[in-house]
Amino acid sequence: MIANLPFIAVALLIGIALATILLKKNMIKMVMGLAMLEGAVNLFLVTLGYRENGIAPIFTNAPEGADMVLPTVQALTLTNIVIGVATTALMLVLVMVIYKKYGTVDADKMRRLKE
Amino acid sequence: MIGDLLTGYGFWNPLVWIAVMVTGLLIAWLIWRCGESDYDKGTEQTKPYLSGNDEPEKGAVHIRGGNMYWGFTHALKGYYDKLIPLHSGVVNDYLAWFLIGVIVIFVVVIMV
Amino acid sequence: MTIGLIAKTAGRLLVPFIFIFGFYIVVHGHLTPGGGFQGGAVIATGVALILVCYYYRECMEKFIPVTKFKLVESAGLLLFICTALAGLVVASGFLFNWLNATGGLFGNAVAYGINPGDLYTAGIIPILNFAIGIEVFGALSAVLMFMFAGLKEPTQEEEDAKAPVQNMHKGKIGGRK
Amino acid sequence: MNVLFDNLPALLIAVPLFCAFLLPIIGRFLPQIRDAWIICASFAASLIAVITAFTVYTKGTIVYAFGAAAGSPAAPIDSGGIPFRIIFTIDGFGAFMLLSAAIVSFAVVLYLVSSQKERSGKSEFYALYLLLTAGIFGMVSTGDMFNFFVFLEINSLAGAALVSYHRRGGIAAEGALKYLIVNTVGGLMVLFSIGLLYAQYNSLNMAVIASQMTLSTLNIIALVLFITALAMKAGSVPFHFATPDAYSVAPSGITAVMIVASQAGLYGLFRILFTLYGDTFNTVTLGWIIIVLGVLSMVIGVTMAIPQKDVKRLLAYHAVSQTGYMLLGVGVALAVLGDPVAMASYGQTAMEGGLFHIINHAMYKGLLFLAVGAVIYRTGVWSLNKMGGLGHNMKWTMIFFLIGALAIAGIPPFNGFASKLMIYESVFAFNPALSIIAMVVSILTLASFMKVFHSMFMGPQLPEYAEVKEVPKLMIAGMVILTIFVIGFGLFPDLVVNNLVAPAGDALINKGAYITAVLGGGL
Repeated sequence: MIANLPFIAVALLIGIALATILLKKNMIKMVMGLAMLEGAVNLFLVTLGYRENGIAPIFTNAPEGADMVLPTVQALTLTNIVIGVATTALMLVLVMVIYKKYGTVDADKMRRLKE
Repeated sequence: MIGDLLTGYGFWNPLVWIAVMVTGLLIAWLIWRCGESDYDKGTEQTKPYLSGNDEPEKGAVHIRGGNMYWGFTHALKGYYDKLIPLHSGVVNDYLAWFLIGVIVIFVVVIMV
Repeated sequence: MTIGLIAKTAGRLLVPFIFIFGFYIVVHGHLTPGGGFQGGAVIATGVALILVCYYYRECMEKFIPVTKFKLVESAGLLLFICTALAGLVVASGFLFNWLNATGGLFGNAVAYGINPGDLYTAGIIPILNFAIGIEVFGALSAVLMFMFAGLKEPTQEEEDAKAPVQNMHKGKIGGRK
Repeated sequence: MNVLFDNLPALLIAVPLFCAFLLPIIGRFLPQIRDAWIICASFAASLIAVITAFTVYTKGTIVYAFGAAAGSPAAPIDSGGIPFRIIFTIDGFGAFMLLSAAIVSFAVVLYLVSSQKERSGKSEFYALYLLLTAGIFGMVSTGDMFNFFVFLEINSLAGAALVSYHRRGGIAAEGALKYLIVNTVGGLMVLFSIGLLYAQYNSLNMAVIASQMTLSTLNIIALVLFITALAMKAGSVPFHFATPDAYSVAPSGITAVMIVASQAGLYGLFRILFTLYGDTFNTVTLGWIIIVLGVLSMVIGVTMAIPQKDVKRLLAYHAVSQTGYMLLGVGVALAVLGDPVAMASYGQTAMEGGLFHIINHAMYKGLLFLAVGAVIYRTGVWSLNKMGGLGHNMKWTMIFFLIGALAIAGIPPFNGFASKLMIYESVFAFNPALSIIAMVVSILTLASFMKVFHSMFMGPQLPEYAEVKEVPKLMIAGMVILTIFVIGFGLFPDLVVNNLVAPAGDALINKGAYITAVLGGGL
């Protein structure tokens, strides 16, 4: 049960994030929802690498025969964080441009492209 | 032979097709050549005849893009009235369609 | 209304420490948790601190203009890709660790067992960390500066014109919007 | 020299990246050589891609491990046989996609250099363009799941940034934001599924996962997320909504490359369906899901295109509609994957038709976008209601547009006809109703392009466009390259199908060959 807690947290986070993305009309809040979704996926990846009584996977700190947590997923998470920074920055800049031109960040009013 | 594309039922050869088309055009041109020319430039013949009315300005006779296929969209009005509002331009709706797609495909894969 | 003198001075004082901490994280990237991205992000927070303490206009005049950051970013990326391509030229493999355990630059062999770690190991990995650190520092700073450029802030003339009024109602005229 | 040939897959990514990173510095200190630099860079990238594809076609699948000497296997000797290295696996299908991306990206660069001459911020624009190219190349050649995700995100980010480059009163930013949000959610779902696969197989290597794939609930969830997210990237109905928004506001040359970028999503979809999952699942169900997506895309795409008034939006809906043909062809092949008799009699043809349509679509839709972009470049008008009589002044553009329009409508002897014929005939054997729908959609496409051609180029010369001139020579050159391929593929479809498309189809169908190429029979 206790080992499954992170996965429950991942499910909750994904649910909250999707609800934010689907229900919030404020674009800034939607970007927040996306960042939350990214966090949920990151948590999921890190949890996959957890091993019982594992130590941090640092070569010069490793005693003989000790279990390590998986470093691959941590690398994946780090990469995803970097990508997430770029995505979030670009989205915020686009929202800023739209706010300057349209005077609104509301998704319902941001629809000059439709049909 | 070069150009033979087998499609499972027969074949398609664009080179043969072009040869046939060129021959056909050549024959048509020969037949046209045999005719008698009665078209004289610079006479009344060349002017457009619109039931005796004056010819309108050049820019006014062009049919603009928005006027074409009016009948088609009008005939399918019920379909278009449902379809066009779906493309609402609201991002939340786009993502809602994504979620609906995930759920529907998941149900289909599980059920079948 | 500008940011007060105390905040400005404190910001200026803190920035070198933030830079040094970020640099530490970059340098020790191959030994301890951290690395290029994290260190570069820490250094960029120093830039963010300056941006918060001063106006964007002042930053452009007194510190580095934003175009320089773009060059910094480009330089970091070039260092990365050149190191990777050097592996191809020297040892016939893209991103090949051709400096590892050769005795050259960062070329000491890694010792087995528990040890505090030697900074001068791991071949091209510290170089790549440096490259990423430079790149992230430049890119994040440029992003922050462009975002601050979009803020509405008073020009120098408005500032001067408002100055006498400001003295009359101290702290009542709105801050930055 | 040998070093270069040994490291072709690495250069595929390294050269565009290196040139892109050097661009801001060149733009700052030597702005006069920037245009020459970008043309050379794009030519080098395309040349490497073509050489790589040629090597794959002649010598078989390339497996390239990063961070090791060239030619090393995916599994290091001291790893106990676990292939943890990041690898590129380029087989027939990847080489096929590389070819199409290489041709389009080089033709578009010639066009862009001329059409962007008066614009500002060119260094970053071209740097992003090269990044987008690198993203496409990476997506179609990687053999590692996580690498695929990274290139997918590079693709989406660079694409969105390029879409928003010319602001046009904010609507470009709006289109880019929608495109980016939708693609970010899709990308995160792909990463989530990759996590699900990694949790079970402890590997990110596609071949390892493919060799151990079983029918478990987690795999089904991952598969569903993969299908929806990558179909969204490819712009299939009902996930297509952001596609027309982004395509209609992007600079015209960029839209032509965005077509290839979305097809890289299609590549991922087919790769995952055939190679990763293959016959593990009930392929009939999966095939029908793809077929239904394809038919919906065809019908809704073309019916939405007919009433459009913005010419680029109209073309964007046609892109959605044409994606449907590819999904239909490959979906039929997937549905009969488990039936060798049906596979031999029509499944193979359906697969080849669908794949042939991918490269054809990249060529003629790229050509159409470039021609329409040329008209917009000279007139500054997007609405079909305001255009007319441009054929008098822009004869070359008119000819190129006509060729593209005939090709997309499936009129012989252009390339669209060849691939559509293969799809019609093979799908007719599978299910006649689907084939008839495909033909009706083709007729509607022709009708829609009649409208565009008439309202743009036909009619008397309008007074407001009396001063309009033909576009510069470099823009024409970009269109000429694509036209050569449209006509060439149309005239010699058998050579293309036998030499380029058939190996791609075989690579998809033959899952075992992919696994053997990477793992060498081990594991």
